[in-house]
Amino acid sequence: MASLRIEGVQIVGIVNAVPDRIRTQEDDAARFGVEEMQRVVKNTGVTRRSVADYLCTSDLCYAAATRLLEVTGWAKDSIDAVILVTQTPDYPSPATACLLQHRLGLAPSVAAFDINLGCSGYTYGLWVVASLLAAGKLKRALLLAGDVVSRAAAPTDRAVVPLFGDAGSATALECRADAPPMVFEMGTNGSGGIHLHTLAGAAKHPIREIDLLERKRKDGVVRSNQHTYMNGAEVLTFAMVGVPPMIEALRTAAGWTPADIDYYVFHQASRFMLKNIGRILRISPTGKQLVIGLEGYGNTSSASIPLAMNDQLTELTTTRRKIVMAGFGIGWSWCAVAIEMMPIIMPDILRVPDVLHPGEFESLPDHEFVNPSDV
Amino acid sequence: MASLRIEGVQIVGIVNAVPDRIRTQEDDAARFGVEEMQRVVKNTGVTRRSVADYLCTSDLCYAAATRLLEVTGWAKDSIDAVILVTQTPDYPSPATACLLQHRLGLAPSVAAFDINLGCSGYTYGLWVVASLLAAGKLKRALLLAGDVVSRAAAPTDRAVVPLFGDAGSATALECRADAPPMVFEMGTNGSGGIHLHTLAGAAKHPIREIDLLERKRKDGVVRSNQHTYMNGAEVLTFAMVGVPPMIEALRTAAGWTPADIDYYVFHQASRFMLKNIGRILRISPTGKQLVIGLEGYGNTSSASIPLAMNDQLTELTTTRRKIVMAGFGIGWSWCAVAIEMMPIIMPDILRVPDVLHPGEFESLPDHEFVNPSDV
Amino acid sequence: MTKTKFYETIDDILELPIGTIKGDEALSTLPWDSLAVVNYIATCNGLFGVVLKGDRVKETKSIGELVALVAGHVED
Amino acid sequence: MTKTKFYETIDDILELPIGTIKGDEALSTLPWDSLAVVNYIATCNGLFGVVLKGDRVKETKSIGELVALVAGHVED
Repeated sequence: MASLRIEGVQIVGIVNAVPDRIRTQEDDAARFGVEEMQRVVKNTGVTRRSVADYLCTSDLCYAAATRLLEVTGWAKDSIDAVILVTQTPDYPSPATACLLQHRLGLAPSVAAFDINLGCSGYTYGLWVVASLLAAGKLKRALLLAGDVVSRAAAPTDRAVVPLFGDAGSATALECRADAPPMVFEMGTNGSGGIHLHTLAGAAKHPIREIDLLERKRKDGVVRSNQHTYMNGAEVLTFAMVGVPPMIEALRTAAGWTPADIDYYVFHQASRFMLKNIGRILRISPTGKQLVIGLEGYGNTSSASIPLAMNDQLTELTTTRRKIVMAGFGIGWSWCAVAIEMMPIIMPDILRVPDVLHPGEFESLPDHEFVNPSDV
Repeated sequence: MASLRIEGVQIVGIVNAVPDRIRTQEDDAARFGVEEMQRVVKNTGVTRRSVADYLCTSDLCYAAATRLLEVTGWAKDSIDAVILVTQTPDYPSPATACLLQHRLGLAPSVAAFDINLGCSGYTYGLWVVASLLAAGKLKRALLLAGDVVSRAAAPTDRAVVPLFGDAGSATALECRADAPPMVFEMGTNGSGGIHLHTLAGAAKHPIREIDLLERKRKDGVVRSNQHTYMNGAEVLTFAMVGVPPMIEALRTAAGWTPADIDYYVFHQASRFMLKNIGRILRISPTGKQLVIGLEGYGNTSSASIPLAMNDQLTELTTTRRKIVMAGFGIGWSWCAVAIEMMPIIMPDILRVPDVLHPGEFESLPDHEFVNPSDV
Repeated sequence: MTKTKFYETIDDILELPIGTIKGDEALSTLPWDSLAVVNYIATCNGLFGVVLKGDRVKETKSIGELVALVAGHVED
Repeated sequence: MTKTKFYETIDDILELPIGTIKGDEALSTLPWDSLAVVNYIATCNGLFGVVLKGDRVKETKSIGELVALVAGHVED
C-alpha cells in the first residue's frame, strides 16, 4: 500500500514503566573506558539508562497497564483486546500477552496476542490495534509495547550496551466516532534483516552448547549466539536514508504541511541519528519540534516513542497536538503515523523495583529431574 | 467483547505445503512399541505425519505463498500485507514475515509482522488480517500460518511426537464490497499457559547449559528445557469444556442454526478431541459436517484448519459453503469464525522436499570466531 | 434429562453399544480411564452447564456415584 | 542547489561553523569519519533523491570528489 487512514479510534492514555536500576555513563566507563564513553555519549546522547537485571517485558508492561487502568478508570471487563509488541517475550511460547491477560485480571473474553517487532513496533502496534477496534467496532483495547533489550545484549558489546535501556509501555485506545483520523505509512525490507538479529534460539538454529560460548567474533565483539547482533553502520544507513522519504510521504498523505506539525516523535535510536534525520527533513535544530527524550533512558526499542512523549511532552495531557510518530529498525521494518492527538491521560513515568518475579513455569513439578543428581 | 463482525473481506484462495518426509505409525512403533502406537493411533487418529528434519516454517510458507501467487494470478506489487502466524519462527528476531517479504520478492511497501500463536493462530490470523484490510481499505493480504512443531518436540515424548506434523499455509484475502460478513468469537485464559509451553529460550529463562540436558522429568518424559512441554490431559479438558460453548455463542452471533452449517473445521487436535467435541455439540457422527483431516498429517498447529479443508473439502473450489472454523490451544487462546465462503482457489497440497535451506545469518562473517580453535 | 437418556450418553462416552449401561455398574468393570474422566466432565458441562472438578470425578467408583454428581439435572 | 549552499550542508554534516568548507579541502583535514559517510549518503538521498554507494563515498579524498558524486545536482 502507499498509505492508509483509520477513522474513529482515539488514544486516551499512555503509561510508561522503567526499572529503577540506573546505569550511568560513569558505570559504563568502568567497563569501556572514560574516553570511549565520552565519544559514545557524544553520538548517542545517552548519559544514563534504566536497565533490568531481573524484570521482564511482562513485568514492566504489567506495571504500566495496571496504572493505566487506574488513571483511565477503565473497568477490567470493558477491555476487548490486549496486544503486546515485543522482541523480548518472557517465553518462546505461549504468547506473553496471554499470560498478562491472567495477571492483569482481564476477562476471558479478551483477545490477546504478541507481535514480534522491535523499533518499528509501537507504530505498527497502533496500526494493528486501531484496525481491530475500527473494523470490529470494539470498545477498548490496551496496546502494550516493551522490551528488555539490555538483557539480550552481550555485556561487553560497546555498540549495544551503552545505548540500550529497558522499558514497558501501555497505551489505552478507544473507539470514538469523533476521533481525528490516524494516517499510516509503513513497509518492510527483509534484505536488511541480517544486520540486526538474534541468531540462535528458534527453529532455524536451536541452541546447542557451542551457541552459548561467549567468544570474540570477526567484528570484534565478544558474544554468544544467543546475544543480539547489530551492525550499527547498516542500521544508521537504513534509518537515515529510509526515514526522511517515509515522513515526506506521510505528510503528503495526511495533507499536513511541515508547519502544521507540532512534534516529530521518532524511535529514539540515538541522538546522532535523530539530529541528522531532522536535518535532512529540515526540522529546525533550535526549535522543539524534534523530540529527543533518550538522554535518561537510552534506546528502549518498542517503548521508545511513548517513553519520549512521556519524558518530553507533558503538555499532551492538556493540549491538542498534531504529532508524527515513526518507528524504524529491525526487520528492516518501518511504520509512521500522523495523529492529531486529543489531550491524553499520561501520569509520571513509573520506576519499578528491579526484583525477580519467579516464572510460574519454572516451578512446575513436571519439569523436575527424576534423579536430582542428573545435573 | 462478546463477538464481532467484519464486513467486506473475502477469502480468495488457500495453499498448503507439507514436508515430503513421512513418518508412519510403523516408524513410530519402532521407538514407542507396536501396542503403544495402536493405543495412540486409536485416540489421535494419526497414522502418518509429514515432518521436517530440515525445513522451517519460512520454507513451508514460502512454498505455499509462491504457489498461491501463481494460482490467484495476483501481482506481487498488489499485496499490501503479509502476516505470519507461528509459534516456531526461524529466529528469535527479526520477524520471519520480514524475511519472507524479501524472499517472496514482495514490494517494500508491504506491511509485515509475526504473531506468536499456535493452535488458535489461523482463526486469530483471519481476524487480524480481515481487520487490517477492512479498516485500512487495503486491497490484498497474505495470511501465512505454519509451524514445525515436530522440531520442537523431545524425540521420545510419546504424548507429542506421534501426534504432531509440520505444515505451512498461505491464504489470500481481499477486500470485496459484496463479501459475506465474517463473525468472530474469541478469548484468552492465561492461567492455562502453564500446561503447554516452552520453558527456556527467551527473556525469563535464557538458555544455560543445564537447559540443554535431555533428562527424565517427573512427568516421565525425557526432554530438555528447549523442548515443548505439554500436559495432554489439561489440553483435552480445556478444549472439550471450552470449545462447545464458544461454538454455541458463535452460532447465535452469526444467526445460524445448527442446520445452516455445512462444515465445522476445528483445529485438528486429535480424533478423540474432535469426535467428543462434536458429540457434545450434537453434530451427527455419521454425517460429514465435522471435518476430520488429520489422519495423514497429524496435528499441524496453526496450519491445521486450512490443511484439513484442503484435505477433506475440495468442493470448496466450486461451491458456496457456510463454515465454522475454530482454533483453540496454547495460551489458553481460542478464536472461532463463521464464514460463508464463496468458491475459492485451492490447488492440491504441496509436498516440499525436506532439504536444508541454510540460513543466511549463519554465514555472516561477523559471527565467525576470531580464534577458530576457541570452540 | 431422563436417566435412560443419560445412561445412553455414558454409553457414548465409553464407546459402548447404546443400552449397555444399566446404572449399577462399578467403574472398574468398564473402560473408564483418564480420557473418559475428561469426557464426562466436558459432557456434563455441555449438557447442564455444570463445572465438575476433576478430582471429584476421579474419586468415583460407580455409575451411581457419577450420576449423583449431576443430581438435579438427571430425573430420578 | 548552489555550490555555496551545498558547502553549508557539508558544514552541517560535519558540525562545523557555517562557512568553514570552501571546496578545496582534503577530507583528511576534516572530521570525516564513518558517521559522516552515512550522513553524506543520507543527505544526498534526501536532497536530490540520489542513492550513493557507500564504497564510492568511502573512496573519496576531497570535498571536490564528494561534490563530483552529485554533479548535476549542484551548480558549478
